[in-house]
Amino acid sequence: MKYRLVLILGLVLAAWTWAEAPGLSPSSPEGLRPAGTLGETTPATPIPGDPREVEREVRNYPEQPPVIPHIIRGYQVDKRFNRCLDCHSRESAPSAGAPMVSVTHFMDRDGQVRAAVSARRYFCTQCHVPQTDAEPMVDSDFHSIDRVLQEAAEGGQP
Amino acid sequence: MTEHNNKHRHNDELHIASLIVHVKPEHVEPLLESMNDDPTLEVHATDPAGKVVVVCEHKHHRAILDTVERLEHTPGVLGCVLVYHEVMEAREAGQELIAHNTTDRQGVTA
Amino acid sequence: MNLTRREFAKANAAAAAASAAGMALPAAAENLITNDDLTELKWSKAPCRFCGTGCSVMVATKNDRIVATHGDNQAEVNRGLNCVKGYFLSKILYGRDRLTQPLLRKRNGQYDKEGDFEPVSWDEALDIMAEKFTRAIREHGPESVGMFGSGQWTVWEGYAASKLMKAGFRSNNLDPNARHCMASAVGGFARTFGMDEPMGVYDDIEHADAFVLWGSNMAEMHPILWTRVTDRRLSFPNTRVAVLSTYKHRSFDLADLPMVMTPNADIVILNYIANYIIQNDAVDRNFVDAHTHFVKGVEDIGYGLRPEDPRELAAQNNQSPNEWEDMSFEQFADYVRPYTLDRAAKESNVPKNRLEELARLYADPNKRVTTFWTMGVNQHTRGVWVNNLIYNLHLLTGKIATPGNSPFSLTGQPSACGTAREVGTFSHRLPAGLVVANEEHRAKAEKIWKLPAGTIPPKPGLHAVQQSRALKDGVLKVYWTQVTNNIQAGPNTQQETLPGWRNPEAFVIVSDIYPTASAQAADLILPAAGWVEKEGAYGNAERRTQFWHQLVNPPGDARSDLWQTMALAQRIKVADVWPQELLDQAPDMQDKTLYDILYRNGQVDAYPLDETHPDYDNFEANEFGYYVQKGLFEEYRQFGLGKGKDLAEFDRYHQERGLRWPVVNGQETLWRYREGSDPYVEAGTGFQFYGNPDNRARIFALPFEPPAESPDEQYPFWLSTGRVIEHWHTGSMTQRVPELHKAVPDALVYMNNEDARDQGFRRGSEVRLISRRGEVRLRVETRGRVSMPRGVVFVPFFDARHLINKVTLDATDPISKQTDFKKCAVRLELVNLA
Amino acid sequence: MKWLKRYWQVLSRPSLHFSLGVLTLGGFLAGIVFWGGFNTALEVTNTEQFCVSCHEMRDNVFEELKDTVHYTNRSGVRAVCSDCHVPHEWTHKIARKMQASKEVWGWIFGTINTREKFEAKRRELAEREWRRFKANDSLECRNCHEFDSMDFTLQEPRAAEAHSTALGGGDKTCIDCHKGIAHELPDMSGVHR
Repeated sequence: MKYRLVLILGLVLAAWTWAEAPGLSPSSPEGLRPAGTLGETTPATPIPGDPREVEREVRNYPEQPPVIPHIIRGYQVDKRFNRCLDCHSRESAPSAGAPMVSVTHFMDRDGQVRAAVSARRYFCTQCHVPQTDAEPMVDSDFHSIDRVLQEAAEGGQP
Repeated sequence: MTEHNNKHRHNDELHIASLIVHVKPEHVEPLLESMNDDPTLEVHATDPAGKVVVVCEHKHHRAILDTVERLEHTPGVLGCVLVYHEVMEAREAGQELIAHNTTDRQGVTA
Repeated sequence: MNLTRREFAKANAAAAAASAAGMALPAAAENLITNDDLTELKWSKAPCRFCGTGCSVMVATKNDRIVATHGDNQAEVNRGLNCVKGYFLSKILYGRDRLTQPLLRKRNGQYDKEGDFEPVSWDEALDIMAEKFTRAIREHGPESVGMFGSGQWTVWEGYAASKLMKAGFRSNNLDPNARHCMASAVGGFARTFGMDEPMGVYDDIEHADAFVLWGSNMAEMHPILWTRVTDRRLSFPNTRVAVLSTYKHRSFDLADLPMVMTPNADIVILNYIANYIIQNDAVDRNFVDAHTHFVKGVEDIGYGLRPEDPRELAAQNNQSPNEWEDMSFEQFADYVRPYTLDRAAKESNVPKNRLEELARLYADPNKRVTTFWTMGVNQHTRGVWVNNLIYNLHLLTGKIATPGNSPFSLTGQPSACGTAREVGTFSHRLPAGLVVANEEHRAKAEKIWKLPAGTIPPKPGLHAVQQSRALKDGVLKVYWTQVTNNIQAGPNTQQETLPGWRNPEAFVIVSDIYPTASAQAADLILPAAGWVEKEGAYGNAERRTQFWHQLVNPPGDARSDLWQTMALAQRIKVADVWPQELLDQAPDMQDKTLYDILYRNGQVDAYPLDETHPDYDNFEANEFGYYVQKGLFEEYRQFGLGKGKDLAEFDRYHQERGLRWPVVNGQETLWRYREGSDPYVEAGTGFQFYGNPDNRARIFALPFEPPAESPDEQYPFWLSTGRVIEHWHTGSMTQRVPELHKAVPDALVYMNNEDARDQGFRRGSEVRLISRRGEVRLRVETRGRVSMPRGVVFVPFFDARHLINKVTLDATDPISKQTDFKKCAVRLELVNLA
Repeated sequence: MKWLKRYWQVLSRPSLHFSLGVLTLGGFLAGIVFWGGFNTALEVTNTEQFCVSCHEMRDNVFEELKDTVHYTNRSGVRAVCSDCHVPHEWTHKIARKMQASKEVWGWIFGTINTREKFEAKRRELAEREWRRFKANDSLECRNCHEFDSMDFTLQEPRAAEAHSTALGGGDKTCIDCHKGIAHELPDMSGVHR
């Protein structure tokens, strides 16, 4: 751990001293890119891991699509086969012990409920994404409805 | 690792969904009466022109589709569409909303 | 306070259903809501903030905060669906590092290019801007100031900026970032049809028998349109999907005809298909004879590099790339004859049987074909040509402007069409398709704007890439960018853009909601209002104009771009920036400000405050004392009326889920150029391509030409850049949504696993990716969302920590001036194995 | 014809010059050489290089394998083609090799020499392998994945449940649930998984 810290410090120092043109890395507010590094070549952090076990995340509002709490490496979802529905379809969900796709997914473009998952919802990863163990770079000040209501109650205003 | 297993088992879930039932105007009344007897259904709004907003509560998601299918086969019903679907853990359902928020549920995604 | 979660959910459920059914919840039905003041959410419509698809979302607000969003069931475009980004729209404005006050680089209390940022008041910020702009114009002329805008500007923000630059400052150095995005599409439309934007609509999807994705990864970049294509393909099994790209991506998951081609081989394939259509007698002669004519474009047109570059010196026609001469059908047939199947297969590396099957899709008179394309075509040193050649296929077969037969150019930004193209915020354009170089067009604009003749300068201004070069060369002295992040998104950052912005002679202003890479490079940062923090309008890729109200207030001192533009105009006197000759024509303007003559001109200020919606705030209207947005829109609308670009009246758009122009007699237009569908087409003609004086579309003969830079021994790999579904453009919004960031936290270099093995890398290795212009360090990914062929690597550009555009080449299409972000040569060097 | 007769006599007559031991040993050694050669050749046809030496394998099934956990993973233990597609036990191996001669036939006549032809046959080819695994109780899976060595407590609950009941009870075999773990699946309509 100590060695790693020294190494990182060394890299940072090296990046600092090797910066070719200091004028291209002016001081600045912190952003997604660290302040004052625009002209530099910053190191790449390791590819974040896939956490094996993820809690089902709390959704901040009902229409927020649930994130995928498991690894989907190599899952085949193409016109031949849909690995996600292999467990999450209406027929398989009970035996697979997986949550069934939401009933909204059975509605076609005209709002009619169909027997099978609507073709427009076929590609799952257009809405549902797995989560790595990367930490957010910037905190979010989004407040869920519950919290906004709570704040309203505490503030004594509607 | 074994202690994690239980949390993956099917928890007691509560599914709340709302449906719009399109029905022939002359069948609105009989439909409402038939739904009166069903404790899983609540009628929230009725349009005499033939629209009824129903909220249902089930322990399992499959029951929602069953409800949709059953309603669609009720005489006079032209169609039944699902609008809203929310899942919660049954043990959470009775908790009061405001009090509940003093726990740090926000920490998970905020 | 005894509302339980169950009761709350039920109240939400009932409200959602009632609103979808268009019913009000009777009081009796609300008995569940024990405290309705607390649980009542205000739901309002707004178009999505991201791509050019133009989905509509419902936004729930409470206590001046956005608390939820979901797909709008009533919207024709998306019918209740969103993509993963769209579902998380509610979080994009809540990153903790929102900019909330102006920041100016200072040393010892004074502005200093090498100083550190200090908070300043709006007064101080606007004063120094006014001083810098007026001094630059006085000392170096109007061409020393410039502005870089955006296809994410609202319609009125782009319109107000255009007026300020082109009429107020009298400089055409105004360009939108849409230059990087679909300038080649504009060029293609202009050359083939004489008029911008698609003839078709998204409804084509539900009518097509075959889809051809030509350099477009719709599955990730236009996900909701992809759901419609998927729906069509899976519901109607005879439908065919062909996907052509330089690497295998998610759209291939649906492909019946997958094709991975060698970079730059597209023109050979397109000319082969034209040849196939002719050789196999599949030309629709009636259509072609009546509605098209054949032309041959000039060749050897260069690469849009700096003039002293050897590649420019060697090019014959780089000064006049946009010219053509008439030719006959027979001459055209001879022209494409050398583009044989053998040649196409050899040069593209696509198997012959697939190329032939693709050609058959177009040639089969019984197949309705919709072709979609985006950046694979537009970001191309021959992008305009590829656009022209795609139209050729649809015109030769008459598969155009009828349902399901549609050459459809998609856009990447929410208002690339609405603001960049229709408002005309390009350096050569004016609103509604007018151009600055045309005297009559200038006169029309000056008349509508009530300004003296000669106000608008005739010379086209600096386009995006030229602006970066002019900053570096010290020609541009003051530069203002709004809603865009060109330090991250523009090409050749290390050699051109960054040195340009940091040039001590330049004063650079950035308006944004977050501290982007561009803000970090600026001298003055202005905090902006975003999305539903202001009233807005966007125009999507199918000509649909959509409005939204201001739903919440921006944080701190953040202000909309519209307010910023108009507030600056208030501080600048006409007499300080206009020459005396012009002022002499309008003596009454002598003592006025630019604000007075551009915005308080009796038109923009014609609509009183009480016309604003009582349920919604409107910061700008309140500040300036009249309904600014309505005034700007109604003035702008005059440009397109009767010209095939008619927009509806302002108020109507607040009621509708958008309308597709031309809106004539209150009716939107679906398919243009076809009798019975487009009111501008005269009875009895069948079709009229009325953008051209002869009502005919042009079929272009254009050759294959090599790219500006190709891999060689020193730099053996092609680099292509692009996007992933989870992040939008430079990631400034989506990287601040925790779920999206955690899904895809870093830009990686995607490469073929055998290439990686040969280089001594493996998945996860850290490598330096180096071109002749700069380098970045990245981790290697050999599997996952894309599958790279040998010799090609892909890097997305969303990640501010790894500015891939330090590596890219600033070669452009010489006609459209759009950068080729898809092709340059790089090498890879190992930093560490894991 | 006379010389032939003489040779035959020599060959049929018991040896005068070599002892029985030498003869036995010689025969044994020759057998080893022959047998070893045979087996070496057999082994060569078992290597990955051999399998992917034809483009049908390299461009289709091998390309798909590379992305999977059977090719790259944390510990670097990996399966080559023959680990899953050739039985380890001798008689089964020979039987499988004889079946494989049909693949050589297919190669010579180009049965799947384009992607389109391969895609058209994908379901048939996959079904043949599924049948084989089903018939031999997923023998090749079990060469590495020992049922007795599975620690159910380290498995996902769903997996533990299936392994402890259906697999343990012999109702199902590996391939019943684990189709498509190393290659893409064909159009699965109608396949019960």
